[in-house]
Amino acid sequence: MFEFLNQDTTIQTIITVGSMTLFFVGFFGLLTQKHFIKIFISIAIMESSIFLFFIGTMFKKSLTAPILGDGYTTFTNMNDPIPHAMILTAIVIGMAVLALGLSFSIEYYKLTGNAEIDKMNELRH
Amino acid sequence: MIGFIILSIFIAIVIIAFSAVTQKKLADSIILFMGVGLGSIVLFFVFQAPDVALTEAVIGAGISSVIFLMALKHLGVQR
Amino acid sequence: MNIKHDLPASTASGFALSAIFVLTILNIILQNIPNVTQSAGNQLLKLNETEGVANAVTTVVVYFRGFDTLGEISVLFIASLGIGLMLHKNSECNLKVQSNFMLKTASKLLFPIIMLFGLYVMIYGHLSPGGGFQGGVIVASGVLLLLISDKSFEVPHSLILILETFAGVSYVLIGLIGLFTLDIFLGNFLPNDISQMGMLLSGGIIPIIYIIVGIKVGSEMSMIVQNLIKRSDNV
Amino acid sequence: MSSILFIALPLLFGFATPILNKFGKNGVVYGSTIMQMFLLYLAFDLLLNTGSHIEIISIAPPLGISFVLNKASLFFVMLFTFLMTMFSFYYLTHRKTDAYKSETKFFILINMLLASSIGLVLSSDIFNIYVFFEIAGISAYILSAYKKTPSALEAGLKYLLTGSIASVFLVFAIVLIYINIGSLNLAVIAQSFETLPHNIKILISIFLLIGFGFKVEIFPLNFWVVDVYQGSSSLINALFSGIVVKAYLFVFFHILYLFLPSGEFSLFLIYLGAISMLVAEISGLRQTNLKRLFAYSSLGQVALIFTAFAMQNQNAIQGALYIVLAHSIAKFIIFLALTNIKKEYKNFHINRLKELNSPFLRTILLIAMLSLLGLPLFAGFIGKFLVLKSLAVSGVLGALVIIVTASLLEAVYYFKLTGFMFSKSEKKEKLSIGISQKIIFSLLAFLLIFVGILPMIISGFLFDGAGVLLDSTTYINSLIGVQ
Repeated sequence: MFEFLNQDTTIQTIITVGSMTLFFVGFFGLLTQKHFIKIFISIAIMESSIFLFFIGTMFKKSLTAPILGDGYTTFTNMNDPIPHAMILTAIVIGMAVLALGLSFSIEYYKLTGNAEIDKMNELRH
Repeated sequence: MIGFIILSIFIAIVIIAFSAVTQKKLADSIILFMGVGLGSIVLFFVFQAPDVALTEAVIGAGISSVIFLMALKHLGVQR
Repeated sequence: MNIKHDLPASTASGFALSAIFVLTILNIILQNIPNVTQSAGNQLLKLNETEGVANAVTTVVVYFRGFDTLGEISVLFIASLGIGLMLHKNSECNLKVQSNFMLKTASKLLFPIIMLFGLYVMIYGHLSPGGGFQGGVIVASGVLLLLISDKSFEVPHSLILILETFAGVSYVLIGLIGLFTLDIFLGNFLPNDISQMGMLLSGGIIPIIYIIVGIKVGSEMSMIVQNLIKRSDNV
Repeated sequence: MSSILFIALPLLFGFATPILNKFGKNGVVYGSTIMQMFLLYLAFDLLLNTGSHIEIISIAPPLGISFVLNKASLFFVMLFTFLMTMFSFYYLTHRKTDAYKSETKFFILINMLLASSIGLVLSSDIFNIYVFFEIAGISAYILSAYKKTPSALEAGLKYLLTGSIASVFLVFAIVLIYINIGSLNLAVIAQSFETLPHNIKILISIFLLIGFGFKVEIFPLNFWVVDVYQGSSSLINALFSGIVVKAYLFVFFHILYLFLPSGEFSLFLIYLGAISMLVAEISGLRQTNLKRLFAYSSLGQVALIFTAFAMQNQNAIQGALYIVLAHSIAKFIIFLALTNIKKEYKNFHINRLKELNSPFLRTILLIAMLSLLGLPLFAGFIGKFLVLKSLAVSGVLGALVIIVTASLLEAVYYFKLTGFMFSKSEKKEKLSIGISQKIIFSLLAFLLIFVGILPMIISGFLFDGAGVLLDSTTYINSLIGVQ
């Protein structure tokens, strides 16, 4: 089914366009949304779009996952492991920053009753 | 087949992400954001990255939605 | 329905601005689809055969790029510290929903199984997909289940303190031992025979470090989850 | 001696705080201070054996992570360890009257900040730089929100939001680099960066500029800085202005010199820095809050350093390193003195300087301000002189005019401040300063005057450092040659 989509260049284009559209959605949310939770969701969407773009671009469908087993005995014809390692690190860091940001906004909301980014006006006076 | 899978999941998560961002109710957008995480898990599996998929499953769709929901509880369900 | 009423001006301009920005990026990337044949990752895959670890991603995460992982657990450590500093603590879980009998019993039954699964993922990280991060977070999700079902449950703070200190200190110490024995920080100073590849005890320091990472991640994530759930409503 | 200790020891002390606390209530405070002094000793020890030193982590450089210690990075390492030691000494005297709650956590954050700033300077792997970028960022966010007042939390949130946007763009740049070049090592990237398609090159440069631009506080992206300075306590501001920004500045220009040795964006960056300086000084003119005022002054000085670095010229970079030294020390003095003033007078309005009744503090503040202004016989002078000279020599007269105008504006408000300090209005009761704090302040002020009078003592070292920083070929060869 849909064999014409299986060429390497077509897959590449789909991944690039798709992940950049996702990036656009996150960026759009970042520019237009006000609530802290929405902002953090937008940032998380932007991050995961970059992760998808990276893993997708480095992926070649003729190669396997970089793990031995199921009959694979040598480290040949495997996908590049460095992107996987980088994204592993980046996902955990992103989650840590997200949790920290949400805890800041929880405390801020409890103290000021404000959860919107354009109403932050404790400073500047 | 693989191209079709990638294309359809991408279309799905873009739509889900867009509605997550523009949704009026915060609870809805958090649940929809979990949907984005779910879609990315499948994509990471298709891209031959099981380690990343497992990480995204436990962190992206698991713990971070718990964190979002707890934050929602404290920030108040408004708007 | 008039669409102009639904779309405020800022939304429309934000849409246009981000669309232009992303379309430019997309255009540039699509015009220059890269074709790298010789990447560092492929060379590392060749090198991986000398380390005797079946999961190449684990070798890269824990050994070849081990310093990133050290930095990453530092990030988790200070993030957890910051969250603990920020949120007021309550002794009781403040979820309004009462947990019923089913949830209580099921979570008591499931908790050991989740723990076991987490430990399995942690210990077999160098042989199969998974490892310290994933295993640690799975353990933390088991703790989360207990926290939700049993309102008086609390993760013993002293235990967490011991675990995270032990994990963090021993990671740096393993690195320093490598520095003093092999003159390379985080050098693999334990025997890593290729013939042992695929066995549980293989790969020298790699599985040990990944278990340490798992302990660290598990304790930090448990603290993050507990702090978020037990935050008191009154300031 | 191994350069990895500069990062491993603070990390170890950060992780091991529960063990340190077993040695007594103040175990972590004294332990960290002793560790920082040891690092300072190590840095001065390394000064004796010249030449660059490469520290391998796990495997050899082109594939693995490595740390490069040369004269340029050694200068920053020495500066950071020195300032951090001074900070800890100051805190030891400060805590008797106004201790931070849960000092253990405070010192963990301080140690992490030190480790990550040094890591940013030393690392030669771009993803490793991203990880240190995040550690430094997160510890700075928590430090700025530490007091948990509404304004501190707002500062922390603003810092965190801008920081996460910056890190998204930095990750994007790193991803594009790896996709197109297939390596994360700075040397390998630098070798093949020229051969990339032109558009991709520009895209990567813009993403790096956005990612680091938030952190190096450059004009369109620095809207958050002043709020963060105002919201967080002035003790922390000393760290932000003295250490964190300097680390980001170094790593940004280090990457720039490696990737674009021919200086394609040089003119653009020079004007960007000059305009940032002008905007910062104009906004600084009408401030009545001392913290905001010094934050704007900090923005201006950082923009001046940015301009000087952007010239890609050895003399200008030497000047930039002089300004880095002078500005860090002067801002340390000012923000630590503000901590004392706050303790006594409870707020930061500009009129508090009129009522300041402490001849010692007034003198020290005067020295710091005159050095920031760049008057002769103070450390700020020689750097500013070198920068203006090389701007004139290289013929960028537009930027020269902008910078001179901005410096005059800066002079206006600094002379206003000095006028306030020495005006004959009624003084409050005497502000007493402990003898140990006096020693710290005098040491810092002495350094400013010493460097101002005898700049040639370090000029050779800084000139070599500037040369090493510019010389991308040697850097690349030294990294790729190691096996």
